[in-house]
Amino acid sequence: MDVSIVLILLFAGALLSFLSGDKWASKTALLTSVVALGASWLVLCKHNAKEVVGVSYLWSQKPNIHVALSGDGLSLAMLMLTTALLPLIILSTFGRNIQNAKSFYSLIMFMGFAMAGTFLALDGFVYYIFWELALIPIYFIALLWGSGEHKDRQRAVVKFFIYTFAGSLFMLAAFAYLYTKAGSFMWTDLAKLDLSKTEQIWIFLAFFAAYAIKIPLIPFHTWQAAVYEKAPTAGTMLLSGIMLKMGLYSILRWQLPIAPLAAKSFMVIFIWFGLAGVLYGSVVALRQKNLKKLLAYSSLAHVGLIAAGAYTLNKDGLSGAVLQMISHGFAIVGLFLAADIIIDRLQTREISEMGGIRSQAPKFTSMFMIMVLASVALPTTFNFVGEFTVLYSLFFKKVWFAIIGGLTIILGAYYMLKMFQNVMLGETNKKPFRDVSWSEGLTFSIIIAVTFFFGLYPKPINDLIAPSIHQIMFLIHSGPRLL
Amino acid sequence: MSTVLIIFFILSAVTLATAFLTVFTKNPIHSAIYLVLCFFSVAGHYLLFNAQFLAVVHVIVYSGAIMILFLFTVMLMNLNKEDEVHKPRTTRLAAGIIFILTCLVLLAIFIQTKPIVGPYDDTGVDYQSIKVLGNVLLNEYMVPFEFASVLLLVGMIGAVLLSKREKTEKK
Amino acid sequence: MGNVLNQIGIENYIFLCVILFSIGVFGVLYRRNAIIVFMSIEIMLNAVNLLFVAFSTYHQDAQGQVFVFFSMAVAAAEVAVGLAILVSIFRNLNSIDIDNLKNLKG
Amino acid sequence: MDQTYILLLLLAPLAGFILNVFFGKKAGHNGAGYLATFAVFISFCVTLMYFLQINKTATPVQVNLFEWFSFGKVTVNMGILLDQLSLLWLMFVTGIGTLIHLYSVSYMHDDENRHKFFAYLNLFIFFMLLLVTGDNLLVMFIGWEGVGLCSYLLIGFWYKNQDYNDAAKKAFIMNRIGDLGFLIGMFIIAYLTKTLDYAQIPDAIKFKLSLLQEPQQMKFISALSIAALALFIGACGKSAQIPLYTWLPDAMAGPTPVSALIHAATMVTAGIFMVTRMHFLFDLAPNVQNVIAIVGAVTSIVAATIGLVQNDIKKVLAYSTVSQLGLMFLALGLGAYEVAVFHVITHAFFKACLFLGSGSVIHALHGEQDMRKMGALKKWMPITYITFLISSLAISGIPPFSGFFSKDEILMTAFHENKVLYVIGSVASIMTAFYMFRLLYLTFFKDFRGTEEQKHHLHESPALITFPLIVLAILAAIGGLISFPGASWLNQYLAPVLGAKEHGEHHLGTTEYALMAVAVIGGLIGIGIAYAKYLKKGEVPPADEEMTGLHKVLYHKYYIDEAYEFLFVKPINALSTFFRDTLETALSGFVYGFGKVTNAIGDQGRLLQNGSVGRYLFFFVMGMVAIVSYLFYNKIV
Repeated sequence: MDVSIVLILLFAGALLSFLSGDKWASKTALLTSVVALGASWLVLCKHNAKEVVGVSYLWSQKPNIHVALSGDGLSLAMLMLTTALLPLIILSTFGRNIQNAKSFYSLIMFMGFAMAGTFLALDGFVYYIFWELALIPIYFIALLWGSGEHKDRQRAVVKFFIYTFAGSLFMLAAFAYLYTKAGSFMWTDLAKLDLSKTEQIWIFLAFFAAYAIKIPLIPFHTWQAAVYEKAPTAGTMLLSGIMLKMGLYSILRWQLPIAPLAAKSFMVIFIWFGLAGVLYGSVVALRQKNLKKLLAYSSLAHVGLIAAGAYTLNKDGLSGAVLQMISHGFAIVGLFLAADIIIDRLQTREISEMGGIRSQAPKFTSMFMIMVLASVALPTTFNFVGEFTVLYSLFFKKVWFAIIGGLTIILGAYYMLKMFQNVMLGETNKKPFRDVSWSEGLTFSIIIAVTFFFGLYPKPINDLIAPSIHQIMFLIHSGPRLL
Repeated sequence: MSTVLIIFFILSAVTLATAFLTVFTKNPIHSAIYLVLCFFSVAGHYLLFNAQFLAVVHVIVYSGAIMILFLFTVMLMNLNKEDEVHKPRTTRLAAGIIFILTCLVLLAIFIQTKPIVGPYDDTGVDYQSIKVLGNVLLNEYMVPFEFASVLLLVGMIGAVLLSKREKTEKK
Repeated sequence: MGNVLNQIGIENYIFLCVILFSIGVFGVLYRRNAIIVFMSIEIMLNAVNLLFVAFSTYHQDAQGQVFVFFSMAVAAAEVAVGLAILVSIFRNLNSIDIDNLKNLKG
Repeated sequence: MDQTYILLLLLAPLAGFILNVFFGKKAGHNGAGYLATFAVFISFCVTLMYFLQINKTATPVQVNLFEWFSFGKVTVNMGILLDQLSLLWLMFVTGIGTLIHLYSVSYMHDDENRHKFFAYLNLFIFFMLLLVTGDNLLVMFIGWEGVGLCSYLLIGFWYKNQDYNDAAKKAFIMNRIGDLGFLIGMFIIAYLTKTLDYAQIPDAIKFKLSLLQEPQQMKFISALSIAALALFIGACGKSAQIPLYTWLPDAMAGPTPVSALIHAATMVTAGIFMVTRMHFLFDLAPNVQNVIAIVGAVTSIVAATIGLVQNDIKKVLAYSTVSQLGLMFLALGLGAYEVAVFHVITHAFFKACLFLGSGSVIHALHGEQDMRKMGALKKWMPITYITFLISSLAISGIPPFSGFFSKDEILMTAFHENKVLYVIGSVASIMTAFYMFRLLYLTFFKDFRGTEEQKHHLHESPALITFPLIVLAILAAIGGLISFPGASWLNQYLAPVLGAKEHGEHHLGTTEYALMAVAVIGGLIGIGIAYAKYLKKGEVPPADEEMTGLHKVLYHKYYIDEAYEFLFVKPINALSTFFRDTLETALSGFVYGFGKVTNAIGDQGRLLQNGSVGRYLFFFVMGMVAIVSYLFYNKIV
């Protein structure tokens, strides 16, 4: 039993959901995703019992490609994030009227498969395939099940597709170059390469093009708000909860170990990229009129901080970035679920048309409030642990970084509370508002439980990722490039 | 100046002149006739090389088959008139320039590469009699030879299909 | 009979063929009548064939001539198909002026 | 064993919170309230037990619950420390907390969301306990942010009113500005000392200093000073000091028990607690201490002047709180931590009593808070009146009430350290006496100025409300005894935490007695002016639009809110609008630009593809020539 079983299960889930027909697709998808979660949990247990769970098969001799799946803590943590969020995302769609459900759920499962593959792949070629594969389902999900005028939607989604795809091509070029150098796509070989500084800079920039667009960092974020708004909420959750973590994860896994010299010499610039995102996202979020767009910009601010943490190249920055990735994944899914519930009930996305929900839906209000608090990183929430560690790593580099990054706790509180006030509080809304259904409540409860559990006891995750972080740190900082 | 050289020059002059006239003559029928002459002079060149079989085949295929086809077509279309409009002056000028350019480039390459030529072998071995050619064609070039026949078959079918009037379009 | 090239020289053939080829090129560019363009193409083909034969003699090798046979076969097929196309074009447009053929406009 | 008790101490309010959230609605009319009160009372009992124990043994109790997380070289434990300082705080947090819970049962009895109210109150108590008992800065930070959250929830308790929600949001954000300072301070300390435990930081600092040479020592200390300053910014946010004080008066939007508990007695003193906790750090940074003293003094005088003219009964008390907090910071800045702590305690008594009294008044008047519409309430509400009078005397510094002792100690310390600060503090005290009695006279004396309808319903509040008032009034009256000049129990009690005092206790000499006399006279002068103005002449403050000159400026709080709005909120919103409308479009346009350029190239390229076979042939030949020339380029030239 190794990690490949999870991938197989996810892929089988996609097939089964498609085959089971519109009526049963959602249940099949939920069931298979839960089974996949269970499988990844088992794999994780095996890993913790010091068994090797990674695999490597030779795919092709020439070119030299392996189907290599990593079984280290970092990948498993991201795998767990993916497989844990998938059932939640599927659960959140229950009770919604979805056309052509079998394709919808099948695409969601397929997306999960591709994203899990991205997190697991250790061979650059396979990694790239998964990376691009993840783009296809979300393209259709956003295009076919999205909202708004078809033309606007198409414009936004096609832009997103081409934009991210164009960025990825740079990465492909980088991999091609690396292959000519190393004669292999394996991560272990690529990280061992002794590249000159100029080469590293170009490779770093090529990777950066792909990741900065995917994450997104400003000023490469222009696809984000529009797609988040147009896509169906399940798609937005997939995008914000997992897919953008692909970029962040890849920074840790691929970009930094392969081009450490470049990372070191331009560290400050890239930290500024992240911090600029923090400020920019927060400031823009302040006056957003559209609820989903506001959350999109808040996400922009948070991932900016994560990226800044990753680029500090110290242990806290890297592990804080991972913690923050996971916590942000849960929190943002919760927030988008809340947004979806409101939009579903009130049939509007404009914040100005909302308000006065609290007196109608007390349970929903409490859950939404907790998600907001998690998003502003209140201590005892998981997000706090991540944000604190990242900010400390920034502080370690320069006090100003921490202060500017720390502005997120002020601005974040400002825009989130402002949003909460305008959306939830005030005189009772004239439209009736149904409180959370059992599936929504369950989704919220799970997210809240995870948020508080790891907020108080992040040790399991820390222990899980510590060896990987250590390895990456070693690759970045050790002088002679040896593994 | 040997006889052969003289013959070569005469043949060359004829070849080039008729080729030029083919291009320049306004009346397509005349062009076709000049082209036939051109082909005959090329056949003369082949004879000069003592490649009689090739020369014969050349005459049969080109002057016989191809040119007859051309003439038929011309007549079929009733182009027996000097009614072709010239291309614009600039285009013709450009065509001239490109003609010269092509000549110059190709010749320049040849001259500048300074090929080491000769001494010309005269092994005395028979290499171009029908017998030898037959051997080579049907041994070494067996497969291409068969393909050539397929090609011709396809060409034939294609020509028939293309020139057939479509019946469905009337409906 | 000795090698005829001893008396003529391969260079002269190269010059001849280059010029002949260029005349073909010129014809293709110069004329609007598709049939004449076709004829120019034949001229070019012949120029190449001639050079093949010349080098065949130069090397005292039959392979060059074999190639000429093949190219003749190709030329024959090409002319057959090409002229058939021209005929059908003529049927449709009542003209074979290549400047009138603008259906490829993007 | 300790672990069990401490868990009981901490988790009782948390359990109260959870039970009230889930079952509060079903727990009968007052069930939620009594449950919450009981939960806090359990904590109080545990506290009392430990308090008695430490009085005997003088050894602090430390319990490590579990490892939380680690960063850098620091591992943070969920550790609980019960020493003299935290137990003292716990005593009045849980004690006053219990009383105020009890009070709230009656005060909130007809609010439809009272179970939520009690849940939030319990949550607040929980976080406050965590703040006080944590054995390291990060656990304190949990409580620190948690009480901020509860403050937010309770200020905006009547969430249907967006003004209240604005006030709640403002409080939270102002606090968060301070929290950033707190974070930075923690980072610096963690970076320099590799620990965040209070117990280990002083040793780590000492150890580091012993390793360093003279110039590096200075550097190290200046870095620590920055940490101290950053922490102080955090304290400013939480304890409403200039420039972050403006949220506290607005926070009066919450229900009155909340104002009493959170915005007067407990949460706002967290800043003082933190500075006292980290006293060793501040002792190393005299510059920062000066800053604290100056900020405290300025805050006390500014808030007092604003308090002079406010007409909202709770606003007056709020500014009075800010002013008193300023005095406490003045003491902290002068290094007199135990004096500040003393004032915190007495202040908690009398200010809670005052707020609850005002709540009683507001309750009787059905929500009326404007003093211009009160008056003569003495007649109907004798118990409220008497307790209010006692507390007012206490806050005005009239002996033998508690405020006299604590305030006098602060002023005495200031006199010894810095005469200017002394004068400022004294003036602020005189003003305090004035506005408190202005409040008292306007509310309880002369004629009733409200409507007949209100007059008809006037009544003394029920026992659940008056009982806490009486208890607090007694405490306000006698609380000063815990640090009687010359024989201070408090100073001895705190000595293990705060260390031996180098300036020692004030030796009671002539100067000291003179100072006391001055302070008392000052208080009496303030009361006298108020008496002359509002009781003798019977003045009533003018309506809002009739105010002129300085009065208007003061009434509008020096236009500080407007200035902040203009300086920070407006620009940042303008920037946001600019980003949203202009920069986003521009960036988006830039990206679309790539598409547009490609399209344009395609459009131009399409023209090349004009369909003319002749043209194609030209290009074809030219291409061929070009390729051949390129291939043989070096041969040709």
